[in-house]
Amino acid sequence: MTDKIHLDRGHLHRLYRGMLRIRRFESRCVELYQAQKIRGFLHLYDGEEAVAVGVMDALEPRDAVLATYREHGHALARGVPMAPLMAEMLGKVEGCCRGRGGSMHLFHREHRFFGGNAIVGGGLPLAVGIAMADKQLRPGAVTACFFGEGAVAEGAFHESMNLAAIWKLPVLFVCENNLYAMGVPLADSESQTEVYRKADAYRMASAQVDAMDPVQMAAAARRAVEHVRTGLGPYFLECRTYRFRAHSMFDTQAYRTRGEIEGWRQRDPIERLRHWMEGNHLLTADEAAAIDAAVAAELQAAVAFAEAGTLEPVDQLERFVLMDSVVQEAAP
Amino acid sequence: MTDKIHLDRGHLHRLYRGMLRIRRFESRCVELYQAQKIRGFLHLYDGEEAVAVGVMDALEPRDAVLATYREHGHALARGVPMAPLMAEMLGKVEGCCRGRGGSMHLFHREHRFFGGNAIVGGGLPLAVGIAMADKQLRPGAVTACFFGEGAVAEGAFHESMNLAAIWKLPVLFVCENNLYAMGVPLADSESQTEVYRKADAYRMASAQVDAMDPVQMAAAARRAVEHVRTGLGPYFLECRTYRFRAHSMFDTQAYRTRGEIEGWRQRDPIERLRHWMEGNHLLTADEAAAIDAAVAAELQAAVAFAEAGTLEPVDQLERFVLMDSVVQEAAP
Amino acid sequence: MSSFTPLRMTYREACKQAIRDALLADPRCFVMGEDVGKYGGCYAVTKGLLEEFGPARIVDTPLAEVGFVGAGVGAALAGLRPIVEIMTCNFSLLALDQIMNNAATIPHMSGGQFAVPLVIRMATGAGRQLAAQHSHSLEGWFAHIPGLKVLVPGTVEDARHMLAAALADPNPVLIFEHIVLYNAEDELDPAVTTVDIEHAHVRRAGKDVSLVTYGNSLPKCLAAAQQLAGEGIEAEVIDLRVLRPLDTATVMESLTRTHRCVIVDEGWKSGSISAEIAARLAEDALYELDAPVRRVCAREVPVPYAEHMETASLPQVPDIVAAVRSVVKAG
Amino acid sequence: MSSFTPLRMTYREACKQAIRDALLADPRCFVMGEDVGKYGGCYAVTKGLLEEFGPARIVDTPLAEVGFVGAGVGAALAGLRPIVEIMTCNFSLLALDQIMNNAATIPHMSGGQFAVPLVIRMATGAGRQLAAQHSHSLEGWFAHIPGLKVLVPGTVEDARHMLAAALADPNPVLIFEHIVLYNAEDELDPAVTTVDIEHAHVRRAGKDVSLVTYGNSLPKCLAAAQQLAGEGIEAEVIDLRVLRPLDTATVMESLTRTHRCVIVDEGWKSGSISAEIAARLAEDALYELDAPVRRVCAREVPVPYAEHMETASLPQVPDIVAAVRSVVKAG
Ligand SMILES: Cc1ncc(C[n+]2csc(CCOP(=O)(O)OP(=O)(O)O)c2C)c(N)n1
Ligand SMILES: Cc1ncc(C[n+]2csc(CCOP(=O)(O)OP(=O)(O)O)c2C)c(N)n1
Ligand SMILES: [Mg+2]
Ligand SMILES: [Mg+2]
Repeated sequence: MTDKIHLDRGHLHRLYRGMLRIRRFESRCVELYQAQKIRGFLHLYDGEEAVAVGVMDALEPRDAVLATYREHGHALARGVPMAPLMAEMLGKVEGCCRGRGGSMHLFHREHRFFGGNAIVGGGLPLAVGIAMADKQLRPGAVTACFFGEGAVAEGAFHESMNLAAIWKLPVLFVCENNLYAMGVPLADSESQTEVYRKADAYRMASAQVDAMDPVQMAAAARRAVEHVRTGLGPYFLECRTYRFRAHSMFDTQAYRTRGEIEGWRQRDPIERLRHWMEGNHLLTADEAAAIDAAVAAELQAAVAFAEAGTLEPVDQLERFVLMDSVVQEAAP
Repeated sequence: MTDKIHLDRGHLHRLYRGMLRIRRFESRCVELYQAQKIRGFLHLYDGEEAVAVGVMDALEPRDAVLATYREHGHALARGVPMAPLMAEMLGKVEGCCRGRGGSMHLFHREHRFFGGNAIVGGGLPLAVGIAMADKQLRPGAVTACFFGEGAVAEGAFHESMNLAAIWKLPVLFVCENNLYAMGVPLADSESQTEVYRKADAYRMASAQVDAMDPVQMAAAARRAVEHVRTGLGPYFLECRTYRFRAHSMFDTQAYRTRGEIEGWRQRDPIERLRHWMEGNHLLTADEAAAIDAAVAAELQAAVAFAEAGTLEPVDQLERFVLMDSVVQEAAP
Repeated sequence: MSSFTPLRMTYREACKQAIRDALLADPRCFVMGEDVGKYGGCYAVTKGLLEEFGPARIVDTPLAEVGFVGAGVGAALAGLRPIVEIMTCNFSLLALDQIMNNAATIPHMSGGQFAVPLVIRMATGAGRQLAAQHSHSLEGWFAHIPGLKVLVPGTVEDARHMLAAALADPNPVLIFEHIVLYNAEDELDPAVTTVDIEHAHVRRAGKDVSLVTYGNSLPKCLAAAQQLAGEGIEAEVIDLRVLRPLDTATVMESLTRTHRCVIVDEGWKSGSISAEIAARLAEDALYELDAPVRRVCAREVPVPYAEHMETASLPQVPDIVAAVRSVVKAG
Repeated sequence: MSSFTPLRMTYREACKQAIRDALLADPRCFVMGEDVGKYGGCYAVTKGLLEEFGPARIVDTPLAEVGFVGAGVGAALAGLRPIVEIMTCNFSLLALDQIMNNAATIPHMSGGQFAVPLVIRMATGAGRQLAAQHSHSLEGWFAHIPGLKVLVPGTVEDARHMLAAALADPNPVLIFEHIVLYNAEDELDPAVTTVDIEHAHVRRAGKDVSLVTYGNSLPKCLAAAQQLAGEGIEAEVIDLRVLRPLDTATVMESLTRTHRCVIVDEGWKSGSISAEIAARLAEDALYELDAPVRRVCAREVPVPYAEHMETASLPQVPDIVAAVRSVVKAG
């Protein structure tokens, strides 16, 4: 792995812990789904953790983030506390969206986390507008917008890329290229499969990175954020990654082979980083155990908080359909 | 002018007559608009005639054509008779759409002219579908789809280009780059102002041509149609042209200078071709006069036909909202 | 030509058999949409069809709703018989321009030169905790658009046979399949091989109140009617089946016997199809009404994720029962 | 802060003055849309504003409706006060996903964490022979969507003052300006500096029938009322002004005096806002009605280009007069 020079021991541990938190959070979500405590769609980030962790690592509190329906990892990496996230998954009023949004709609104002979005490509135009506002109200702030490679075929992608480019807006477009859009392989949806080259059509700076390598990923994210923050205009970062599990809980995965999946699992970003740190004496067994324990404790507390949560009173159903004012007190 | 070798005297005369028919038809439309016999929006093709004439020159009857709200020229060049076109402009039932479509919605089934379309970019997805059908039902047929450079910013453009590319459909995308979308100059709407290069994002063949030169234009169109017809997939042809008059009848043209317009008028494709043919002894004064007279006669007859036309009975208002069958007798 | 039909099947299987028959019957017919092929359909409706018919007849599209829906319109204009699947009606908003400005408009605007024999299937409705962006019920809203036909199969039989009628129609036809109904199972009468797409059907006869509904609210209304029967109230349950053109004659006829009407609709109340029906009663059947019309619709909120809130936002059997009681008491 | 207001002005000028005031009053406010700048606005509403406020406040966009409307939503989420212009509502179909799935949904779905203080202006309506794709009246259709407010200024005064109220509102507000009204001229009362966006207004008092309308049908209804007065029929003309949330109280109150109602609406009849109003009467005012409700709406056709056909497709004064006569005779 190159670029490791940039990353000291503590930093590497943070990346490792960040990915582990997501992995553990989501495997617990699967159990809770099987127990029917989580319902609806559940899209796992399993295998892609390095993307969100690497990008958030390069962001500051003043920055804005938009994600997709596969956004547990983005919310966690961005710093949204695990407890209200888990409560949201369980549909409790203590959840970050009062239990109204669920897995696909995690929002958090304090962290400028402008939500998951269940409409593919639906977040991109929002990113353009948030960047317009930030350029005026929060100079230097970056808007990071995550989306899958499948979204690249949508008109909303094209229009948003063009607007960001002609207006030189501080938007970081992060394409999570996991090679499939549900069951559609990249080659079936794009003739230009080097997705980062799509940026040329807008004369936008772009790069491609192996997102199964957390250190490479973090380094590429830093360069990208730096470009945007210094006013050089928008940037398109293609992150080559892979989804280890089904698209959602209703997917038989007829469109790909076990062998393909196994091959990618060999490149698991979490395992890979741990082995590499161990091999380079950057992570001791005690440190690994400590991180493990900390994550387990955090998760246990989050689940306990969520399980103990309450249901929003039904008489609140129409609350917030229309807002009384722009500055709302945060959800309880 | 290069490529003239391809074009014999008769061919050159056809191109010249084709452009002249459009120019004369439209200047008469302006008079009829001022006389309030034509109403609604009226978008003139004045200056851009070489594009439609050049492309149609390369097409065959089996091919399909889609255009925009600026499509008088396309309809005429495609062979739609002038009389029912003029009747349509006047809202008469003898019009090609029974007077229901008007200037922006000229359709003609026999000529596979799938209409003007008043939604910018609205015709592009249709072109993709027509090409899908033709690939199966009319092998070798080409679908030519015209649109302005402003349409390139629309999501529908992006989605249609991508679909045509991945499915290798016989679509010829003809971009009429007249440098303005209403009052928005190209540089304000695209960071990549070499529009033909947008095709690279779809790995689609493309070219740019000076459409103020009718011979160059016709030659480029031939190469493009040939590419598509021989099954090499879709093709994107950027035609650099200019609109001599206002966008529509309600445009003060504050966005461009008289000088700029005058400069472009010097390159009038019709004048240019005539002078060049005269200079090269390819058009005699008598021939020019004959063409002139023929066009004038055709126009006069068309206007007479339209003026003598009748109004669709009001009790027919709901006819064709729902069709009784797919194969309809052509409109009277 | 019709394929083997098991007597008992799910609504999902009925949708699939209908598509299969269509592909076998007409070479111009093909299926196009997101994940209809390799994935087998988001709701597994097209599972196995790619293997049977190949990629030329079962076309997986990229995520490009305005593009492939418009392509469906174009293919229909040029002689094919596309069955376009919009995975769910929530995404149809991205394709609305092609549906309203082209599919619904070109036949009339061209003076009848071109027809658009296109079928668009989409999943609709709430009830599976998919939250606000995945729980719309837009069928009644689409029914506002002249030039379209809008079908809402509420039974396995209609799911099985409406598609053929839609494909035989020279106009763009939208079919809304309710996500909660896909697993519904029913016996099919082998004698029934076609259904019309003009008329509402009385699914249960009754003399005290006309209960007008469609789609996934139909089973709820039948359950309510059953419960009401226990109280001696006989509700006549009318399944609209087609939201455009709307068959009000059947509703009016029922009203001449019941003189009371409750309309149940999963769409947001204001501007829902229930509004149009109630309006027609106020225009054309005012003197038939012995009690105010009642509408039981979705609450006017984005549908929340939490189960109890989602349930509260949708019409439920107790709401229907209460509405019926109120009109039967009244007048 | 308010700019100089000539006493007499056109609806177009009123719209412009309102925008100008907003830009002067709030640095967070800006205008974004197609040809709002260099071109001066398709209907000349924003003419001169680019010169006065510069390209940072008057933003010309490329043709990208889903993009710049979504950008407006994002800018509102992040603290600005965008006035997005969709040139005409005919193009709003391309932006519907952003309007319904984001603007109208995020505040509720996020549990009230985010508001979307966005104003979207669009031209609406027919009457200028622009044919089927440029003659939609979609305001009543948009009024179906929870989370939005829908305004339909039918007077120069509302055109002049509704925008300020819309910008002060923390919710996404759609303003539909009728293309035929832009040239309408009227005196403005300098004493009136604000208007509410909650209530319908009685524009003409009358005792015999409630004539409920909005937008460009308002002048038609007033003309009809004048003519009817000559026949001794006093029509009360109610301008709805706001289609969502709908102020039915004002309509009901009028009905308690007139007991008759005719609704006039340029939208396609089925599923139009007139349906919702008639439905509410059938639900909540049945016993007030001494005659069937009548609706005078657009015919359910794509609007044709030819003048006589366009005229026939839209509500006209004689249609309104006839409808009123029929209900006054009836019952
Ligand atoms: C506009 C729209 N169309 C279709 C869908 C259904 N859908 C949800 S996720 C998905 C695949 C998206 O693939 P990609 O963008 O690559 O993201 P990934 O799921 O691979 O992370 C589809 C088709 C949707 N949610 N929104
Ligand atoms: C979707 C849509 N948005 C906006 C408009 C209004 N409009 C009509 S023509 C036009 C400019 C189009 O420019 P271009 O594509 O370059 O074609 P040109 O008029 O220059 O031939 C605009 C904005 C429209 N008709 N459709
Ligand atoms: Mg993907
Ligand atoms: Mg142009």
